[in-house]
Amino acid sequence: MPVGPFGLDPLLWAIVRLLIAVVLVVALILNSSLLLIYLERKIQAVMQDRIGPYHTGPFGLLQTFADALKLIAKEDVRAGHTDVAFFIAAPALVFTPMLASYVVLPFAPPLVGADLNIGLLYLATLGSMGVLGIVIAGWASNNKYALVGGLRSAGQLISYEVPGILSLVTAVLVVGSLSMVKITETQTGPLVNLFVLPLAFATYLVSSLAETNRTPFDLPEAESELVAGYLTEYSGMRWGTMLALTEYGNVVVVCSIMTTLWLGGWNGPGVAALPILGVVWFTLKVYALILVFMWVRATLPRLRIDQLMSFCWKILIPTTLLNLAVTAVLLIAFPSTLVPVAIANWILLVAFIVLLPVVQQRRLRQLRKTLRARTAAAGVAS
Amino acid sequence: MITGTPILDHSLTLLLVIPLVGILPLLAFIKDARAAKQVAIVTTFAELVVSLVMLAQFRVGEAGFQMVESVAWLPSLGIRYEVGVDGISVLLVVLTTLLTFISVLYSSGGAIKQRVGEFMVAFLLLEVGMVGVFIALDLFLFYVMFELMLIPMYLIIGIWGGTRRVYATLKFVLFTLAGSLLMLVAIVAVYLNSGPAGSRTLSFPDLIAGPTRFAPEFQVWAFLAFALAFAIKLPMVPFHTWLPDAHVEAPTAGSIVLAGILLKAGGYGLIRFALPLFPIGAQVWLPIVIVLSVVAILYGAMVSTVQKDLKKLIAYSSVAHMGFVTLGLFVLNTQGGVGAVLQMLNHGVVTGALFLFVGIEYEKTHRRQIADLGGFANHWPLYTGFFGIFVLASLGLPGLNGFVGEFLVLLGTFRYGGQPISGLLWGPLAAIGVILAAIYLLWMFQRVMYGPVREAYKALPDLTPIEVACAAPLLVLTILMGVFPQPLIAIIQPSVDRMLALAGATITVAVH
Amino acid sequence: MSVDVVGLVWLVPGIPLAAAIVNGLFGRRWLHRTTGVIASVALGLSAALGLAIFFAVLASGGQPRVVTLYEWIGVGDFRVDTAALVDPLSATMVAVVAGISFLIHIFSIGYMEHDRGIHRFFTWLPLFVFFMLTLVLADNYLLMFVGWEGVGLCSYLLIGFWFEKPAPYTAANKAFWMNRIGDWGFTIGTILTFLTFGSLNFHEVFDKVAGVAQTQPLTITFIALAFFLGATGKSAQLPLYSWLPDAMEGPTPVSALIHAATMVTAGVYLVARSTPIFADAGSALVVVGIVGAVTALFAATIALVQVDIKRVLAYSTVSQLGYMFLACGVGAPIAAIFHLATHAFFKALLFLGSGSVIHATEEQDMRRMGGLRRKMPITYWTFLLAGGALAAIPPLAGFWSKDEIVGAAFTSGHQILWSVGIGTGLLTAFYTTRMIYLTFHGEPRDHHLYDHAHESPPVMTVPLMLLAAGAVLAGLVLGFPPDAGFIHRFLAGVVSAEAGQQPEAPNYVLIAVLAAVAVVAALIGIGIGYAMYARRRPDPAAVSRAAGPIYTLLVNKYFVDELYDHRIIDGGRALFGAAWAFDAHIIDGIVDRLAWLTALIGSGLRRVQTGVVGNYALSIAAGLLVLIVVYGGYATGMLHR
Amino acid sequence: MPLAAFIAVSAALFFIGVAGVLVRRNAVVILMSVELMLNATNLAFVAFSRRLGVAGERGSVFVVFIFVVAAAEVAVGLAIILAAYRNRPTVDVDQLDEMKG
Amino acid sequence: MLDFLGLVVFAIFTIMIVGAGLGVVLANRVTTSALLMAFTFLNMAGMFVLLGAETIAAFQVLIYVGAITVLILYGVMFTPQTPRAYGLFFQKQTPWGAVLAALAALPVIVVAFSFHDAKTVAPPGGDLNALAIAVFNSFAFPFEVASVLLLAAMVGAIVLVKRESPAAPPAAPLRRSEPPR
Repeated sequence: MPVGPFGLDPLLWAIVRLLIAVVLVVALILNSSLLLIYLERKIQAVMQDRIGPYHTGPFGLLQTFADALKLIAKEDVRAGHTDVAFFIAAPALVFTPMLASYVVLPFAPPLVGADLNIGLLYLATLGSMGVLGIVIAGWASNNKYALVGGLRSAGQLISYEVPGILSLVTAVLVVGSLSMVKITETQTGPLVNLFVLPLAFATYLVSSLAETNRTPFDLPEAESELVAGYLTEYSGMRWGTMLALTEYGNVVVVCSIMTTLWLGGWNGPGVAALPILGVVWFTLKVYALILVFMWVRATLPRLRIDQLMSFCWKILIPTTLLNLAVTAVLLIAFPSTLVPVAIANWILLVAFIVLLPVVQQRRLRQLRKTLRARTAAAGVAS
Repeated sequence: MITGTPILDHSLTLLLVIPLVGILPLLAFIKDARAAKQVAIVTTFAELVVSLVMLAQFRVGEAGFQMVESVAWLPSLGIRYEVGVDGISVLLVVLTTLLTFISVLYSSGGAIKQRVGEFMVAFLLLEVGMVGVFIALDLFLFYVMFELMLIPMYLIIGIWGGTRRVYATLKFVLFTLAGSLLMLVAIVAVYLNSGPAGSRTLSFPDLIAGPTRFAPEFQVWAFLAFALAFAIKLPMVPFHTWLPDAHVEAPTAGSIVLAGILLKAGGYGLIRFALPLFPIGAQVWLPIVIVLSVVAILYGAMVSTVQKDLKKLIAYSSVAHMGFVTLGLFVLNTQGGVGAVLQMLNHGVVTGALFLFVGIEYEKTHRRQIADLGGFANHWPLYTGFFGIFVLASLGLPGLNGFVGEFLVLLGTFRYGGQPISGLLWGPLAAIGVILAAIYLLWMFQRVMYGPVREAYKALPDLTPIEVACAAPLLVLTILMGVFPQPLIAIIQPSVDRMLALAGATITVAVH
Repeated sequence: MSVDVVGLVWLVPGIPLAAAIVNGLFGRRWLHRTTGVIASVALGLSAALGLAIFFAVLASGGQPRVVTLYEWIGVGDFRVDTAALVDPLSATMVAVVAGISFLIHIFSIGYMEHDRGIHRFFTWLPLFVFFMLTLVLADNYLLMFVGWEGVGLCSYLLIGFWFEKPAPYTAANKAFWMNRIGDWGFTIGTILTFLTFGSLNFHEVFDKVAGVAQTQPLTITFIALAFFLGATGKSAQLPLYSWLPDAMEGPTPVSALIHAATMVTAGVYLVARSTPIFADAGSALVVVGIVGAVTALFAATIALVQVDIKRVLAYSTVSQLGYMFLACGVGAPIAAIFHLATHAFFKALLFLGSGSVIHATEEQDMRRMGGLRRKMPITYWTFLLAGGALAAIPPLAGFWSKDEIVGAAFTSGHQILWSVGIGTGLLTAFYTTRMIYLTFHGEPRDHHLYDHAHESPPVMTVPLMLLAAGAVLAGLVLGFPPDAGFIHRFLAGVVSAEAGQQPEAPNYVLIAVLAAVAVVAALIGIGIGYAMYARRRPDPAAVSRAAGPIYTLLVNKYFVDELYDHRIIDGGRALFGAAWAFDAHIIDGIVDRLAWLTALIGSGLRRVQTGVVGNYALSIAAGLLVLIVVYGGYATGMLHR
Repeated sequence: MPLAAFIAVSAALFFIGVAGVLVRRNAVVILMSVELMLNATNLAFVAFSRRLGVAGERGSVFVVFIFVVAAAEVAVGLAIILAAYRNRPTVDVDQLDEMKG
Repeated sequence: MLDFLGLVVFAIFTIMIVGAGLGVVLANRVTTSALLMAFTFLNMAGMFVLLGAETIAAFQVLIYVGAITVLILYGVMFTPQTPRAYGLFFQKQTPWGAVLAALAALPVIVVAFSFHDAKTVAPPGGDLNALAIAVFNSFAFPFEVASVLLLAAMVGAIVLVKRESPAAPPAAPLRRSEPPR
């Protein structure tokens, strides 16, 4: 049993560690979410040629804190006939998996919560637990829109989990281990995985956008006919945690997974000398990716639920399967070098980008033809 | 018989193949009745010719199996496709092909009107089954053919039968099936006991080659199973109730074949498989079977006297005749055995003919109850002549074929010095059967043939040429087998001696 | 003789068979009338050949010769050939049968002229002769049996010739069934002979009889009795006689041929042929004698009161056959054969005479006849001669043969049988005279009948005359010096009772005395008959009333027919009905019960399928529990014994 | 922790599942109870596989396959329940008894 | 110290599992029992971790909690579950069921407790590698069969639940001007 520092009794030391962890969580993780909200609104504004929040605090920095305080102070309103236990439990069920995934993220060589040798699998599992909360939220709020919204977003999350995990698997094939620390250690040189598996990176990017309910797929929040999806009945801090904290927390987790796998995690010049420097590189890479997320949010229109689902099942999953198959075959064919894998991946990426619109066009034409035929037939019949 | 190089090499397999080949065009012409009839007649005629050629090249006087063809069928189980004929089965095969040809000829003469194509297919399939039963030497093949016989018969009675056909055909199938399942169990038991794991076999020649391979108490039970299956098929008394129903409801052709051949499968099975394979079993069950056969002879005759339906009467008469067969087989001496086999052949020809004539009469008058019939002799002289001769043959008039078989069986029974009471009791009892036969047959003949002319039947025509063509061969056979039985006896006797010797009988050498 | 006549013996039965086949096949469409001629010609040839063979055998001194055609049945040690035995006995029988059949064929051409089924008649009659000749010529019992049953078949066919009316075919059936019962005895006899002697040929069997008699006397008696049962069936002796009177339903020539001359004598021929067996059979011989005597007396009594002319003759035949068996019984087979021959002639004549009367008057009932003497002189005179022979008037044939039988009965120590013989002779004489007076003498009782009665055409009267000659001369020719006549010497070798002993010198004085007694009895009989029917002094009606119960008994033929019809036939039908009921209800019942049982079980099981998923889960859980308990038990050793 | 404890827990959960299947009327709850039973077996498998040191995690492999089977079973089970529900407006197992014999 | 902690954690998990299990069975609202089932699965994952089988625990969560519970919740939502509507929510055969379950449970638990020879401490190192090797080498074929099974189940479920699209397309939405059909 490890003896605590300064000769503390192990039991006591365990409690102390627990406290430190709580402080860290509240301080860092929650604040980062608030920071991100602020950053999001700023970048959104800049892209839309406006200023964004600047009244509260220098450059509007305290705006999100103000919002947070407002939400906490709000009255705890609950609609009648809602399933009380579930209504309250839902936000917790959505929030805790996000929180639990931070333990595995490799910020810096010494700065890792717990180096699980199934780290990546752990993250994927927590990703899938969130769905439960959403469904229960939808169900408990005793509101038709909430229920349908909840079921739809659950469907979306589960569907996009499949291509996400498949692309992770492709990456793991190349990397060889599930433990986050080992993954980062294998990418010391400038040749990070991004250049080896660009297609996997792209598909994972798309599915993580969906996973975190970001713009092209942020169906629940702003759906015109679903009011606010499963969040309709929620207000106050419950709404806050459900939407703000969880969503942005997840964004950070997803981006850190992408950085660890594709961008080399904490590796950067000078880390070898001073390991603690890794945190800087890691956060820089994560925030780069977050900018991309926000950029996407500002530009892309929202997808309809059937377009979203058909895109996932009819295009994304086949591509990731193809990618996985090709990588696996090539890895076995040329066990020593990664070059052929890289070449194949690039070719596939180009093909994917070029062919995507062509395939969609043909599908649409097909759809219109059948619809026209059916209406004509119906016309004749009636 | 023509000796020397066989004219037709694989004649037995050919016998099985021809009907199957015949079925193919039938399937093509299934809708066109006339074509179906022609194909069926040609096929059955070809089958008859081949069987006659086979008979021609059969070396008389040899006891062993001839023209044996043996090919491994399921080598892993030691089951072989083994066919061969000996003195007993060669004549039965010819009888089968002849009766089938006659039945098909008669049915195509207008007896069967609806669904002729299917009928002919069923019949050809039936022929395969029947011929197969008589030439199979492998127990498994025998069982397959034994069952194959059942299905077409079920269809023939079930579809083209009379009013209560479903009941009758179901009863027929259930009875025979129960029996044959018992036999299947016995066959498996035989297979398992036929030797150490390596040399297990079901082929009959091997089984009877060496000393008996089966333990005494096994033989008792195996014999019971086999004998039960054949007893039901043969209808021995307690299991005979299916026969009258099956006959009454079966179409004419069906009745001819059912009485002519299917019953023989039972008798044949007894002498071919039950007796030689399980001698000790035979000894144990001998008294019961003899008592049952004598009961069958008397009981069959007694019951048929009071029958009201013509076909039922003849059905019960075949129960009595088959009683003679079992009696002859189980007295275990040459005269009895040869008499039994002869009786099987005679019964096949005579009862087949009787059913043919009842059928002819039924096609014309559509009535089978004896009370409704009468006075045919006045306006049907030819019919009366033929029918009269067959009735006389059936009641065992010396000079016709019935008598030879029955007399030899009686002789064998008298000679039997068995356990319960010596043959001197069973012989006279069985001979009484001959009297009863005369009573019920002549009484039927009198009520049907004699008496005043009936207006209803006055205008009906006598035998048509096709009917005469069907009846003529049977008539010639009946007289020939009565007056010149010796050629047949010469063929049958050596094989019967061999089988009975296996079954532990004492064979008296011919004293010249 | 240049041509080996005996070798052609198979032609004797062969020719009638050929005629039968020709008439059978072509009779209906083309031949019609000519079938009669074909049949008669064939019979003529056969008769001629028969006589030639008779004389050839006579010439060769009675040497038996076997002519074999082919081996009929040969199974293991059982060998039977189709072979003809030509020896004095069979030669005489052939001559008698062929001769009389020929005459009857000619007679029936005339008799059956107007009948529609004449071709059928002339198919079956020669067929009958074929079977009879085979029976007589057979060299072994089995071939004899073929003839035996064949003859029974033809009698069935011919009795039932007019099958429109019910009486003929019921009589035919009755005849065949009775014969069949007899044949049952014959079959058992044949098989027993084979089993004891190892062969069926006559000479082989008879050689071994002496040897076997010592070792197994009982079997010999059994065999003899079995054969005798067969004989009674065929020759209408006491227990199985009632079919013969009913057989009169058939056409008269048939009655004449089959039921007088030939078939009925087959039984006698059988007993005569197997005398060696009967001789050593001890008690069996006495049985034959007694049955013969009783039948003779019994039939004669019934004949007294019969009104139908053919019935009288039928009963007289039964009685005469009784005489023949009596002869065999007392150890005088030659006398039996002698009486058989003479009886064949005069009985055939009597029947044909009655036939020509019936042909003329279309009437069989004697009470409506009378005074036909003037209308039918030839028939009258021939009938009178035959009647005389029957009544055993000295010069005529009947006297010699019957007297010999009666004498033999007396000499062999059977005094009671002798007295019965004499009594029957008296009764025979009485009913013969009664018959003659009722039909031919006195005033015609039915004028219509009397007016159009006419003498039969020559084709019928010529055979009558020939037979009349036979009736007169046969007695003298064959057996004049009693016990030492032609026939005795001829048959001595083959048929002698004591094989090998020399017949001791005939004691002529005793014979003369016995003959005298017999003649006196006959004269008394005739006297009574003449008195009752010619003079009407004791009027027959009055006598019958006086006799009272005896008369009714006799008229109803001792109620034997009723006994047979009601007791046996109905009993049989009830028994068979019960058997059928047993079959239909008990055995079928069991099968149907079985089916009902399975249905019952089925419906019981059906209830288990409740449809509720829960119940199924419960049953699975129960199974699991059992599994756990069992496995647990064994795993932890608790359940081990 | 001794192996017996794990097995006891697994047995307890299994028989709770069995009780659930036998007792509850609602088809979905029955389905859940079946899931519980499957899970109980998983525990037992893993416990044996890990603690008895069977070569190559044989027990756990079975658990993987049980996951597959469980997933398939729930999918099809629910499909059947929904189809039954569409046919008759009840999910109560006692009332769904058209398949009576 | 650690095993004491382990014991505590094990006790917690056991109580959670058995309690939630009973809850699933006895809860009168189907949704509660669904949730409790999810909770049991989570605790079961915990048990697996205690046993050192992290991969299995991860799979357990991924499959049971992530997919199966959601599926069951879908099922719950589509079917009516107003407990008050049909009174007793136990089956007719409840007493038998309960008795049977108890009877069966007793011997098994007794036997379960008799296992006392196994190691008390989980072997070191995760089970990922051993498990992966086992599944993809010696059990490759069953793995393929399992995949076919899943495919079949998926297709089967879809076919069972798929409603035939109505022959005629759904009636066009009412325009304001049209009267209600």
